Amino acid sequence: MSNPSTHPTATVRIQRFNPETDAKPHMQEFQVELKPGVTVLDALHEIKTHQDGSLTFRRSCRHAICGSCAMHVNGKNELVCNAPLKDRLDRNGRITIRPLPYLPIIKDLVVDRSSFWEQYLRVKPWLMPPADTPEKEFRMSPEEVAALNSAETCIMCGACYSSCQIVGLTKEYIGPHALLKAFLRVMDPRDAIPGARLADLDGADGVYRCRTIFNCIDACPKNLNPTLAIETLRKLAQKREAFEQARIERQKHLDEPIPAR
Amino acid sequence: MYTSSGFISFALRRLTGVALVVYLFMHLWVIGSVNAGPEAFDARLAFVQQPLFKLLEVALLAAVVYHAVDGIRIMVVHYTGITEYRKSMFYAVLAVSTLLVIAGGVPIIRFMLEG
Amino acid sequence: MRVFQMQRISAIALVVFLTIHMIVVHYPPFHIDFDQIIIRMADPLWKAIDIVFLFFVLVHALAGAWVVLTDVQRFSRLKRAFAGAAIVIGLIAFYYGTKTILAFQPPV
Amino acid sequence: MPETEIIVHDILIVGAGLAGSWAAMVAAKQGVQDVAVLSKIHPLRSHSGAAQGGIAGALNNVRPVAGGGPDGPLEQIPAGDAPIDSVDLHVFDTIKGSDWLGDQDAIEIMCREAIDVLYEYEHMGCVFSRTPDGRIAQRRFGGHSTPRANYAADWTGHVLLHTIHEQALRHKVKFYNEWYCMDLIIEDNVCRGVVAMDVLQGKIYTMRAKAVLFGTGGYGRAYKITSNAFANTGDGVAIAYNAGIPLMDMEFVQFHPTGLYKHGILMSEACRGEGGYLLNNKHERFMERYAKGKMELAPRDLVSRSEQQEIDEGRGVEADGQGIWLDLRHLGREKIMERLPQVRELAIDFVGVDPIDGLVPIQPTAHYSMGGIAADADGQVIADLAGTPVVGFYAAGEAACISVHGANRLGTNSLLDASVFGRRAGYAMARFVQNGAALQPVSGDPAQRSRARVQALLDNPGTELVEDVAQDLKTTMTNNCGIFRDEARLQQAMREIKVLQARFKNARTMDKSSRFNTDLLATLEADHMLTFSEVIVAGALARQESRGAHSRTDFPQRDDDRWLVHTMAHKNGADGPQLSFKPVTIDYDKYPPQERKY
Ligand SMILES: Cc1cc2nc3c(=O)[nH]c(=O)nc-3n(C[C@H](O)[C@H](O)[C@H](O)COP(=O)(O)OP(=O)(O)OC[C@H]3O[C@@H](n4cnc5c(N)ncnc54)[C@H](O)[C@@H]3O)c2cc1C
Ligand code: HEM
Ligand code: SF4
Ligand code: F3S
Ligand code: FES
Repeated sequence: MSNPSTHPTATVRIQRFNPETDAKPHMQEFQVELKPGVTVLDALHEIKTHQDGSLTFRRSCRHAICGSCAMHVNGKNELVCNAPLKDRLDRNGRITIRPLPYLPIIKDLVVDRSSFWEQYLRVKPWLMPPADTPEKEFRMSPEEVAALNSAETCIMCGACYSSCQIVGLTKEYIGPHALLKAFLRVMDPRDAIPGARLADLDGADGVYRCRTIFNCIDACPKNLNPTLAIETLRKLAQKREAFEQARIERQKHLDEPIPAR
Repeated sequence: MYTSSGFISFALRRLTGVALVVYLFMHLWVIGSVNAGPEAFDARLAFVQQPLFKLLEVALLAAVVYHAVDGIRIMVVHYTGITEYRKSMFYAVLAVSTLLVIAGGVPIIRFMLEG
Repeated sequence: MRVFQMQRISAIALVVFLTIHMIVVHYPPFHIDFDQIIIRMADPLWKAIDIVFLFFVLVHALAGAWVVLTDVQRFSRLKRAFAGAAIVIGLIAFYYGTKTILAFQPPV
Repeated sequence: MPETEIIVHDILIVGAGLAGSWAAMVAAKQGVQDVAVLSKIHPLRSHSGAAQGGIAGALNNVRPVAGGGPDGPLEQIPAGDAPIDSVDLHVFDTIKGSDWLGDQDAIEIMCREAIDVLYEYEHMGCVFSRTPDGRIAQRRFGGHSTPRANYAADWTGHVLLHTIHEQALRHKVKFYNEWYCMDLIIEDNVCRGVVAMDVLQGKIYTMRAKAVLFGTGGYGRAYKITSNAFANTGDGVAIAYNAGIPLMDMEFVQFHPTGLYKHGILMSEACRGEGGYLLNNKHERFMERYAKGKMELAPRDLVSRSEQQEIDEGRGVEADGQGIWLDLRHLGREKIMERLPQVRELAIDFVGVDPIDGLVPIQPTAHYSMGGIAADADGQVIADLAGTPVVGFYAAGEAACISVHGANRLGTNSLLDASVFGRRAGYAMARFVQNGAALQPVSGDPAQRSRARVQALLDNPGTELVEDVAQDLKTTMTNNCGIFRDEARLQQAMREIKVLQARFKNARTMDKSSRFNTDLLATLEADHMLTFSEVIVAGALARQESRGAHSRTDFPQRDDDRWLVHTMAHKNGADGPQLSFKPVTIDYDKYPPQERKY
């Protein structure tokens, strides 16, 4: 593509690897035009569609809601679809993109998230509602909902998971994403099994495996705070019985209007 | 490798922790020689009082101080749930540790130099 | 109790004991010799303090070592073996260390 | 090429958005042991998760404060007070929104079951926003005469999708994630399974099942400015069409009034629902001229047309005059942060404007496909005008046309559509299987056909880039088959599509490997887009009237005498689509056609 252009160019360094043909990963450089408003994902697309169709990465929604496009950009995990390319360039106009760390590479920027999903399944991500359901909705106060906001917007992108060195050391760790999900369920007044959940999380691969490294917070594109969720779960696990009892009490009133204050 | 202040603090804490375990058992061995009588004890003590060991002692001090101060930081996070100031807290740990190591290290070095 | 809690409680204890230890034993670090140490170490109160200190430091150190090792996936099968080893090492070291502390006799 | 391999399930669902996941979850819950879902992207990446504003349902939790006007404040309806909303009202709004092209029996089912579906979502753990007394919160939405958009802040689709996926897992549905469906096996009007590629290995399998459902989503990617995800390439629609299944009402493509300028990314209709204004370059609230009663809350087709008219008449904003301003400033920081947090971040990330203190440039964006695979209210796909069922083949969600949206969908009705009819299809398939449906034999090796197709694409030494062909398609669809259409432009589009189809035969796939070949997928997707785009244009050419989202400048009036019918398009060999017309189901006593005015 040698169209004369008025736009400056950016150098995109990408880690390439196809395990079927390559012995080990290598870096490759591409040049893209730095048009205004271009995101890092746009740049990858430009390369894929016009320079090297074999460049492989995941994407779908392109506005930070589907969780496909988490990658390791300039040493940090983030979503590339809402990252302005201009802001990610160093002084020499370069950006370095690698796949998410600590996960097996399938091809180029696509990683194998199997362990990530296994851990997600392990915390039983679904709600276990109480035995009898009301005719209409369960009543929840806006405050109870607000307490869940800090977990319900997780898009399962894996940026946190693959930034955590403990995950790098052992795939047995449940991981920040799944613990955050567990937190969502445990905190939900409609969940009938918080005690059993806390007991499950209480093991060595659960809340006690977190070493408070904080990478997960830094990496999260949705500004969530898995560390705090883990700290909270640890404390709740300590007083599991009382918490369970309070939940049973709360569930007696799930079909009643929240009293005005 | 995912480097970040969080990682650095963790790696240092872990490294110093392991170093301290190694030191602890050495220490027990040295002090334990008291069972073997004053001569053996003085001998072992003299062995570990060579200048090289004095320098190592500064390193040991740094390790203990960093590990302890960072350990306190982690526990503060546990018990208060403060996560917003994670970066500044880490820099504070580095600053406090440095000060303590200087305060404690200077006498050791002076002692070493003076013989 | 979880290893995690052992680690934290011993850490808090260590903040106290280690501070005392550093100040009393290593500072000022001049001219440590057998006699000076013996005098202090002979005091029953110090003996007690040192034994408790020894206990916590061993708990903390061995729990820590166990954590470091079991964080590595390859070793996770050996969790129990490591725990057993840590307990045995801990007991031996505690016995050895206590004997040392108790062995200090007042100067005659 | 790999050996023939065959996978067998009782029920096989293609697509894991709301429609597919509901169907799978319900079938499994009904006791069908062997339910499998395949999705070309991980289920949680499905585009349903991108829906922001809400899901419709007359729950009667909220009403406007008396005397507050069309965009005044809302309050919860105190216990004991009379309800303001009803299923009938919801039905009427939907029919009116559809410009009377919606099938009224199906609409009635949807609006009635909305209430059930919403409570079921809630009971399954969906975290809705709440009223002070703990009921599901509701807001206004365009074209709805009461506040009946049930929402979870502005990430409604996200929480619905995660909830339903989790429940599908709970009921032990098997998922084939990152498997790409390439073909549908239909013989003698009986569906026998699909052909699909395991993207990771690049292997192609025949997958047999007693019942198959397509919930493959919409086709907004055929347009240049679109709110749709990369995955919304209308594969299912094209695959079904190629297998001889008729597509219905394909010419109706909805343009959403508030896509971010140049990006097309959606600024939720909730922006207007919460009281946002639209301004032209003279800072006029121009909707006054087009829909005085509803202002910005008029339905989407009307607002988009109004915007386009402002733009065409030179009152657009931004350098090229192609934009309009969305003004949220008067809502205040607090309301924006609480109700529209995601929308705010999108504006900051993509156009660098914080809506709290700046005007957000927007433009109409291709958003929703009203048309799709013709099906009845059980998701049962039909083969012809008489409604003959295609045994064992079901469709739901945006890929289907059960015709609840007619010529124009109301906001929040499509999450509802996908949920209600996904659920109903799940029940229908479970009944079908549990009543003893048998696995039907497959003749020949259908996978071999697909392998040959893939091999041909990989071997093509062509000189064209697939992306260039796809881009040209999007350009022509946008320019010639967009918001305003006319005979000349549509003819032009048809000619260009023919040329593009020929060019595609000379297009090369750059990546030749078998492992995770997304270049190959993009090629197949481009092929699919070229297939159904022709159907859109053919329908638009035939329909000589303006109705809902289909606006012919050469036929500006709605024409009920001739065109109160659904367009059905069958594939007719290489000659392109063959059109026939199916009457609309109308209850002339209850909801007779009226002029549609807001
Ligand atoms: C930005 C945006 C906002 C919206 N907001 C709202 C709103 O507020 N309210 C509302 O009611 N509606 C809204 N909609 C519309 C609504 O989200 C969709 O119509 C609805 O979610 C469609 O659901 P679905 O299950 O049919 O398809 P999707 O959720 O799109 O799922 C399609 C599935 O099919 C799979 N698939 C596709 N092709 C293949 C293939 N070849 N092989 C295998 N799998 C395949 C995909 O992987 C995916 O899992 C919005 C739409 C957009 C674009
Ligand atoms: C005041 C003194 C000390 C404090 C406050 C302290 C605190 C802590 C804390 C909080 C941890 C847990 C860190 C984590 O889970 O990530 C820890 C770990 C550890 N500590 Fe200490 N400690 C102290 C002294 C010591 C000493 C003297 C030793 C060695 C003999 C030691 C060895 C270890 C080891 C090996 C670990 C495990 C390392 C890891 O998990 O990263 N600590 N310490
Ligand atoms: S917590 Fe954040 S980083 Fe982790 S998966 Fe969820 S959205 Fe991604
Ligand atoms: S990075 Fe990992 S160690 Fe804990 S605080 Fe986050 S999960
Ligand atoms: S493409 Fe969906 S999060 Fe980036």
